[in-house]
Amino acid sequence: MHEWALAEAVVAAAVKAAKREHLDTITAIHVKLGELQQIEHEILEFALKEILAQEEPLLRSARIEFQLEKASFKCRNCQKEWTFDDADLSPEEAESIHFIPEIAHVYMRCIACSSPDFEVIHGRGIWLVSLQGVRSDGPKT
Amino acid sequence: MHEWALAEAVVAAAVKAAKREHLDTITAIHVKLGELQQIEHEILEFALKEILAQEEPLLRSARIEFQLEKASFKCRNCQKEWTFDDADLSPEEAESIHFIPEIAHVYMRCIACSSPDFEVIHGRGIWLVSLQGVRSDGPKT
Amino acid sequence: MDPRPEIIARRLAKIKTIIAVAGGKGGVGKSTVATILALILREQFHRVGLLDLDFYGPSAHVILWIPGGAQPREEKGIIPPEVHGLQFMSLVYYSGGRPSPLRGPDVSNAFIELLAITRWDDLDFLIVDMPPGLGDTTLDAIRWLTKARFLVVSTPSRVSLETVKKLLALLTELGAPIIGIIENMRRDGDPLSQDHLGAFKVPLLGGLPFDPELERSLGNPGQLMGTALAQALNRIVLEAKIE
Amino acid sequence: MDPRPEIIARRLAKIKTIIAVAGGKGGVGKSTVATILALILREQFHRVGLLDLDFYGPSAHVILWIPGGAQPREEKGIIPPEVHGLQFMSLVYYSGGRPSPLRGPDVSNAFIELLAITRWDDLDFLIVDMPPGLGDTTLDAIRWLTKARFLVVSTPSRVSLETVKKLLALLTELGAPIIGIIENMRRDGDPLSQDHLGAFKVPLLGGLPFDPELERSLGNPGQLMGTALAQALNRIVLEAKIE
Ligand SMILES: Nc1ncnc2c1ncn2[C@@H]1O[C@H](COP(=O)(O)OP(=O)(O)O)[C@@H](O)[C@H]1O
Ligand SMILES: Nc1ncnc2c1ncn2[C@@H]1O[C@H](COP(=O)(O)OP(=O)(O)O)[C@@H](O)[C@H]1O
Ligand SMILES: [Mg+2]
Ligand SMILES: [Mg+2]
Ligand SMILES: [Mg+2]
Ligand SMILES: [Mg+2]
Ligand code: NI
Ligand code: NI
Ligand SMILES: [Zn+2]
Ligand SMILES: [Zn+2]
Repeated sequence: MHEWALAEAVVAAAVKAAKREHLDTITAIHVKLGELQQIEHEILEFALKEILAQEEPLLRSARIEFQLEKASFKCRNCQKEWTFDDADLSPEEAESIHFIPEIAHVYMRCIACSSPDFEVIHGRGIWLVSLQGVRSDGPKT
Repeated sequence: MHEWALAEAVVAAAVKAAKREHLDTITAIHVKLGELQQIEHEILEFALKEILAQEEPLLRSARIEFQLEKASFKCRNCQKEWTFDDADLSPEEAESIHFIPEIAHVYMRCIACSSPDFEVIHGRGIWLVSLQGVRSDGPKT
Repeated sequence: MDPRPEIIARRLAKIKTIIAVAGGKGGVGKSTVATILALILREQFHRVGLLDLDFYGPSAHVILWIPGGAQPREEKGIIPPEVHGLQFMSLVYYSGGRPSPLRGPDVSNAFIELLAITRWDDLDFLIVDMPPGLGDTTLDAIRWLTKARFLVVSTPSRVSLETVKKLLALLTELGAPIIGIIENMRRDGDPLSQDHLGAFKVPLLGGLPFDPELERSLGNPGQLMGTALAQALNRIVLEAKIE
Repeated sequence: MDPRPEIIARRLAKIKTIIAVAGGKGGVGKSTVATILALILREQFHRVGLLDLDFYGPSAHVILWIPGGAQPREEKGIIPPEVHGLQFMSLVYYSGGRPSPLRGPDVSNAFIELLAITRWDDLDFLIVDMPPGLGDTTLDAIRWLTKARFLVVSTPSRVSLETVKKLLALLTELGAPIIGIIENMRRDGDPLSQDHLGAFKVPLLGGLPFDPELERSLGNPGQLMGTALAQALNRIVLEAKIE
């Protein structure tokens, strides 16, 4: 249920971006969810679509699209790349990463050389990809 | 004259890359020089072309191309972007940055909000862009 | 666009005062001062939170001691548990005391994530225990904890003062509010920091004695509050009107 | 491709032994031990270099004192000046004592640049003064200073041991060679680290007393070498066969 906090962040960011672009209405937002964080998609979607967007005038009629991004990792030590499927995490470890994705460096290791010095190339966490809306003087993306 | 050390690094990197690609000869290398570091182009070129490349069999007949990359900066605090021309550095400050480009964060500030928390987006220092060569079983880039 | 920073200000909106205990230098007593300061303010019936931002060397949980099983509650975010009367947040809940080898962008990401999802009570004070250095956490604190005022800790040693001066120069240049400087681990005959730090026009709030009893009291807040160190800090809190 | 890392190994090739003085925690005495260790080895007629990698809180130059105008010489790279018999390299030559607010990638870049362009003499020892933390510098040292052996400094305080344990866990896991642990700032009645650190199977090399004379001797290598601290470190060097 901490997904609610992330949903609030998405709404705040969308509103901020809309104001910067002088949008009167947001018609659609596009949110990317990184696999590493294992966000509970239904909870986030419910919080965002059913509750928070309804409470925010700018977002009330917005279409909200989600996209899951697979997580991938690259070792700085040996350049090996791997995916989240290769990671072997206990439920407790995965839960800690769910809250703070950087905790991956505590529990995950490069599958080739066991280094913790890797980069999360894709699929870390939540990201506001884009936003569509209309403003008085015409449509704007 | 510390450019010599960077020239040696370029040779070492080129040789390593060539070996990884099983090249028998390197025919050309392409080196990018970031404006921030104010590398003395003639010294670097002399060290590299006239001395070091001549001493290294793999590189002896290589064409060495240089490209100057303008430096640009982006403030994390206010998002302002600016270029090296906007920077106002004393000769001593510029010389320190010449040795260690990150010293820019000691002497340079965002031209809009005065923050030292900026990113060097382009033109930091030296970079080996590409390398061409031939190997026994044919040409290879 | 990263949505997380946009919610940080709102997460901190109902906190009256944020105090970042910093020093630039390690081992000067930032964690000790931050933790005991939090306990002192709590004793004065304030509602107090304590946030440990030293991800490499978290210490507040060692100084306080955390009962087994204390863990943030998940409820529209995460709600830090109450530990010895303080709402206490630290990465140790998730790292379990194992090493966290994080590069700069990871530190920055963890900082932003933690602030974006942590739901503090309506606090009178949030005390932030800062790591050493002038790196990602310090720059992020200046950037995102816009309400924070810095309480700077030094020892009288020239080695420490040299680094504290750098922190003061940076904070002053950036216009970050500085409550003042506390001189920790003072001993008889120690040189006064005035000569070194006078130029900064920052209040020298006073000294805390080197206290050989401190080590024995670690992990026992009641005992900590009885140390000479806590008593001296209490006087500083009253005189500097930190409360 | 970044050409700089490719030359680092060659820059260090003629150095017989690299000792990285680390601790994870700040203020435990890493810089003090690193600097005095360098002076001790120098007194034994070794050729010794000292490299300060604490970019936020460089201290070795304060402990040693550097004559005005000492500056690296530019000659096919940069050649660190000789200071009190040590070939001494530090970012302070370029930052001039001003704050260096660097984020992680900047720290890593400065580290790599420094190692790529510094031309050391044919040294018997290079002593590396490490910053606190398990961040960019520590990870880069493990990655690029492949010859380095770690000398770990702790104090007997539980707060310090907690963090030192994290560093030991990381180094052990990664197979980085560890010379041993030095317990600094020991006082009578201090708890022994054995209980906390025994599990790591790393030699406990011995203790250094808390030395109230140290502060007065800062900046004066001759006097530093006469302190009880230097004498105790000298014994450890001889017994542990560090030389
Ligand atoms: N006034 C004091 N007297 C005695 N020991 C102290 C005092 N202040 C701090 N210490 C001890 O010094 C060490 C460093 O303190 P700590 O709070 O961890 O510093 P920092 O957070 O700045 O790294 C710890 O072992 C702590 O117990
Ligand atoms: N054995 C000792 N006795 C007394 N003071 C010490 C001792 N070792 C270090 N110090 C002092 O403790 C402080 C921290 O030491 P320093 O070497 O700067 O630690 P670090 O490099 O680990 O941050 C300095 O003021 C130093 O003078
Ligand atoms: Mg596992
Ligand atoms: Mg200038
Ligand atoms: Mg601390
Ligand atoms: Mg140090
Ligand atoms: Ni959750
Ligand atoms: Ni030069
Ligand atoms: Zn690897
Ligand atoms: Zn700016």
